[in-house]
Amino acid sequence: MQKREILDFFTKNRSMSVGISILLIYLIAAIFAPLLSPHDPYEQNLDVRLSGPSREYPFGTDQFGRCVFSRILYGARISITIGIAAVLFGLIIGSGLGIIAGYRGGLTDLVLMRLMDVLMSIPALILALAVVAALGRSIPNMILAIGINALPLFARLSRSSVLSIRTMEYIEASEAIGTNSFNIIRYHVFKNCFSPLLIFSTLHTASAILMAAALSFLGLGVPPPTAEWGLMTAEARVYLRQAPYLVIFPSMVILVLVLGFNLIGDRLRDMLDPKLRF
Amino acid sequence: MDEKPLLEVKNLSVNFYIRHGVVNAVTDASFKIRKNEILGLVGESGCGKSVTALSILRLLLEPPAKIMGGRILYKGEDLLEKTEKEIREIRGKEISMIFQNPLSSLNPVLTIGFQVSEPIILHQNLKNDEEVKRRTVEILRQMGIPEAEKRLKEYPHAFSGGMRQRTMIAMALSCNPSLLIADEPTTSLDVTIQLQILKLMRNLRRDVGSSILLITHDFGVAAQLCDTIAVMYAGETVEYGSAVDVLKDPKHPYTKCLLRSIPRIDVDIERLEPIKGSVPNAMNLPDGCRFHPRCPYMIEDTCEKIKPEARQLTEGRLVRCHLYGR
Amino acid sequence: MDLIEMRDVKKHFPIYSGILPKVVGHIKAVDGISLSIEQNEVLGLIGESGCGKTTLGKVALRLLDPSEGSIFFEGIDIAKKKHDDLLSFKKKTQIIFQDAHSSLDPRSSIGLSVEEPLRTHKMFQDRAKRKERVVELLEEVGLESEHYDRYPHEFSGGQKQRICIARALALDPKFVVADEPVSSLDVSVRAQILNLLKDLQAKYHLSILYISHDISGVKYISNRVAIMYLGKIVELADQNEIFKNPCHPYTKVLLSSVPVPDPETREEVKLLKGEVPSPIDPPKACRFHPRCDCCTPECKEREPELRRIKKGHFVRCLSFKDLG
Amino acid sequence: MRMKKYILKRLLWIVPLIFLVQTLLFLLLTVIPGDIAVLIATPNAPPETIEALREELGLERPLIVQYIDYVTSVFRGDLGKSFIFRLPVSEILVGRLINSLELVTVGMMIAVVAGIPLGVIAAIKRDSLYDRFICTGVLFGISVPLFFIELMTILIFGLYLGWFPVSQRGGPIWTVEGLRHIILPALCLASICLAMIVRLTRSSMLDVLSEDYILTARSKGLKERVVIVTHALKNALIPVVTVIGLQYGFLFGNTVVTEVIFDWPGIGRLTYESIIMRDFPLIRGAVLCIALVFIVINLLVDLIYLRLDPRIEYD
Repeated sequence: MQKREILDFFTKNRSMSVGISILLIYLIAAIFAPLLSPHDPYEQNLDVRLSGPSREYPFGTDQFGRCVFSRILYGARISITIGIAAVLFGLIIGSGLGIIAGYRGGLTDLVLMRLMDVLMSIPALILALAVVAALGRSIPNMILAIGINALPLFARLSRSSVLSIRTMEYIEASEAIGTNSFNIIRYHVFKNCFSPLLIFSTLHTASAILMAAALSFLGLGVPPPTAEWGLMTAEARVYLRQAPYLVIFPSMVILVLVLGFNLIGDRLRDMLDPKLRF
Repeated sequence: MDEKPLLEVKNLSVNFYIRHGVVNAVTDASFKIRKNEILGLVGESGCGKSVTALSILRLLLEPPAKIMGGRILYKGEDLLEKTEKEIREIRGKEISMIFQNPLSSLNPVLTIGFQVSEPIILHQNLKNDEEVKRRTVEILRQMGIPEAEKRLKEYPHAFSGGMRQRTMIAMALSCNPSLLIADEPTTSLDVTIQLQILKLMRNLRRDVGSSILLITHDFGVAAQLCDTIAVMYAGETVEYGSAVDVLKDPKHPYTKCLLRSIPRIDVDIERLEPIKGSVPNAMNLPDGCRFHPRCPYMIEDTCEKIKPEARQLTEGRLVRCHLYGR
Repeated sequence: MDLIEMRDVKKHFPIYSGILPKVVGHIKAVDGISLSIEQNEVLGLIGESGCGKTTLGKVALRLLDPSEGSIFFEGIDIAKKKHDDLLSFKKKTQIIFQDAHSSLDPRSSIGLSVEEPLRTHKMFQDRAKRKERVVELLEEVGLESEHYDRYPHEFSGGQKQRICIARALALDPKFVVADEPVSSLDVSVRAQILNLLKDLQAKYHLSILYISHDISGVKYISNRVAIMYLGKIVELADQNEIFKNPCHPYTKVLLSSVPVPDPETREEVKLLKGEVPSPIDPPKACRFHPRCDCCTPECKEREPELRRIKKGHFVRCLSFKDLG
Repeated sequence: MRMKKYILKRLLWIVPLIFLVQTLLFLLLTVIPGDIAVLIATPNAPPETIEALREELGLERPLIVQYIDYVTSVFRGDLGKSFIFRLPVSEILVGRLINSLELVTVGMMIAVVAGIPLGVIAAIKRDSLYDRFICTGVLFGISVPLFFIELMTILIFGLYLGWFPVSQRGGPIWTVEGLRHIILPALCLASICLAMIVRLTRSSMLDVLSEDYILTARSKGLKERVVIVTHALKNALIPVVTVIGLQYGFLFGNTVVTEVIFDWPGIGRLTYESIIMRDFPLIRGAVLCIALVFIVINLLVDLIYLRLDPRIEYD
């Protein structure tokens, strides 16, 4: 694409550019957290406990006198990692299973999809809680707990795309030529599954981040004193009346990041596949 | 011939404003239908014939559509100037419409009986449910639906294609309209069923005396049913005249070429003569005469620059072409 | 010589039902069809929707596996062969679909689509040579080399069908099934594609099974014509014979139902009574008897054979009396 | 006839489904955690205590025996005994489940009653100011963390304004106290699912409005209100109903957060507490119970779906 075209694209897609800008800001915050943060996120300074936003502490300090702004910057690393990793887990395994089920059909399809039904029959957050209860609190376990919920969704989506692609005549035309299944999947099915999967991945990253925040908020995500937004909110709950900003800042940060993913996902859907509905 | 027309469309023009630009769906459509007449509006897909039909009943969604100009006179009154309430009184009662795809035109979650009785309840002052039901069954039976009474409670998906189109026609005719607009009523049907539907429409004119505006892309269908034919190309009516005149002695190059390019069952043809190129994009229409890039009779320096006006050749015969200039 | 010969081919699709799915019936889409197509011949197959004509076309190319019967291609029965052994058969046969739009992968460039058969059959390993061949094919069907890198959505319906034809020709096939190739096109473009098919057929001596419900189109392009009703061939004859002298009652009604674009020949045509019966449970004996005006008691009892009434003219009807 | 068969088929699938869910829970909450006795005993407990605990819980038996015992006893209605409460799990669950159902159902009702009209309005007035406003609201609704809404609600309506109580259940819902207590948590819970319902109703309605049969309805001369309500809405609601079923599960998950924040004595909070206290039989029981409810709700939704869509193929 030419420079002009890129510029054109962004002026015409305002919500998309807002979303991308949000993501970029968060990425910068996550990558350069050590450079950008004014304080050590774990350094306690009991002299300045629960002090409101000031020049020294832009977002104030928490009950241990830690700099909320610095903690939020560091928190970006965790939330983004968990969100993206959980979706990648669901995307790779789930859509792999879905494509196999959709293309092979028959018994394979039946068994795989019934297993997905089992995962679907437990509400997402409850399943995540159960997984964390079994495995214990840690970042990889959270990724797994959230990723498992994404499995059946990706499997169903990719299966239904495969089924609709399979009925297309270009697949039949390809079979008429004598192309084998492997090449048909490689040349035709993958390419055409791509856009619904891309859209769904973006939108699902938003829910994954929300779920991670909820898990941490319940104290079943990452262990303290990790700087994680959900956990920070949970810890600030007790001081809701005294220091509402302790709740507002980390929550707003989650809200904006999730909003960013949703903006991009919505716009992608409108552009690539307006018939899709999630 | 000088009888006052039932419906007259004069220089109708409709645009669609969509994200990518402006679509000139109809730019200059003119024709008239007399009482008890069947007019065929013939043209290829995208020539604006359906949009014209929808504009008559003001069924276009505005936006994106916008009627840019022209008049649609029904019994001497301009339909375009009527209020929403007034036009609703005309819809279904005075003028009714049937559509191309009889499956998607029937509501899948409502019963046949409900859908057919709706216009009856709305437009006819019947005393009670019993009478409404009687009328519903009667009209369905007239349209050749066997065991109509039993089928009132069925849903459209249980009907075959031909039966669905009969139901649509029954719905359209339930209030004895003066004008029936039929938008490609047989396109999605098999030939044997097409024949049944065409016969139904012919009888309708004979028995009820309705006028019909038949929209089709098939010259065969038009020839078998219509008294008069208007040919449309790229949003304009290019030729208008009696069916015999237009089909036996076409004047406009588009009509001529189109007739030469269709295979026929009644004549042995060694080789078809296709029209070169393809139908122009309605967002980017050629200047001058819209047919000139595909026209074998193009006059240099004239056709690509000057837009031809519709000229009257003989009584009731109009052609929009520079070849028939003064 | 016959290039392809189908002998008593059947294709029944099972219908499942019940809690533990079991077969409760069959859709008898193709129910015992014998048909052969010679080299350099266009066989038109006419039938109304749901009569099984598309299924027959797909079975002939082994896109669907026949339930019964044999299909001889160049003398070899390919009906029971494993899919892996069909590669050389598939190389010599091709299909063109009705909807050119959905038969092109929207995310593959035109060049990539047309070259797919070459890649699959490992011809022209050299990239430049392969591209050369693709461009040659595009030009053959009336497109230009600059279209190579474009995507399907940039083309009109007629052009897309040309691309499909180019793809079908890539491997120099001997037998092509054309399933309603012009039905979804604009009227003014149909003639272009029909002529293109006709020219290419003559140039490459192709055998074509031309499937359509558009009877005039079939008349124009075919050498021989078969009429299909509910999974069976009811009449088969040379093109001029069948249109001049249709013998089966169904053929007669069908052919006279076609509206002629001549307002002066408006005849009152006989209407066909009733509806097409379900292919799950077709009428016993003659399948057409419930709708037939010439139905005799025998027609309800005995299943008619496809019998020869004169050279090259076959009819499946008991009440037809051969006068000639 | 075919409909009955379909319903029967759906009902019969529930049995293996529950069995598979049980298997999953057994793997997750018995096999993976390892030696539960060690996990629940106090950190420095002497080996004899752990051994006794193991004995008491039947953990020394081979896994397969435990598995069979677990699966069969569930089908007898026995969910085991809670470590902490020392009571049969099923006894603890019943009251809690009803409390949660009450909260979730009220939330869902609010979301449906408000969501469908909003979605319809947005669709009818597409691209208008209303539509923009509703769509922006939806975007925020699906992006906001539930605990944030709830904490803010507590802060504003509970702590600053003091209009409503912000913790505990106030008794049955038909009493004034009960209503006052449920209103805030139910509203919060509704808000996240409201966004989804509005969004889906809107898009589904837009699809339906572009269908040919709407044109047919208008061509009959029907009033626009009739076209929308009789002809469009019934079709547009079909996908919405499916999603309401799925959203029930979503709410049942999120009610954990709500119940923790509002101190609501429901099954969500119970699950949470049992996880914190490592009361494995109770966790298993609660999760299974929630799954069961969710399965039943989805079945009901499917049946409603059948009523709505006469085209349905029962396969």
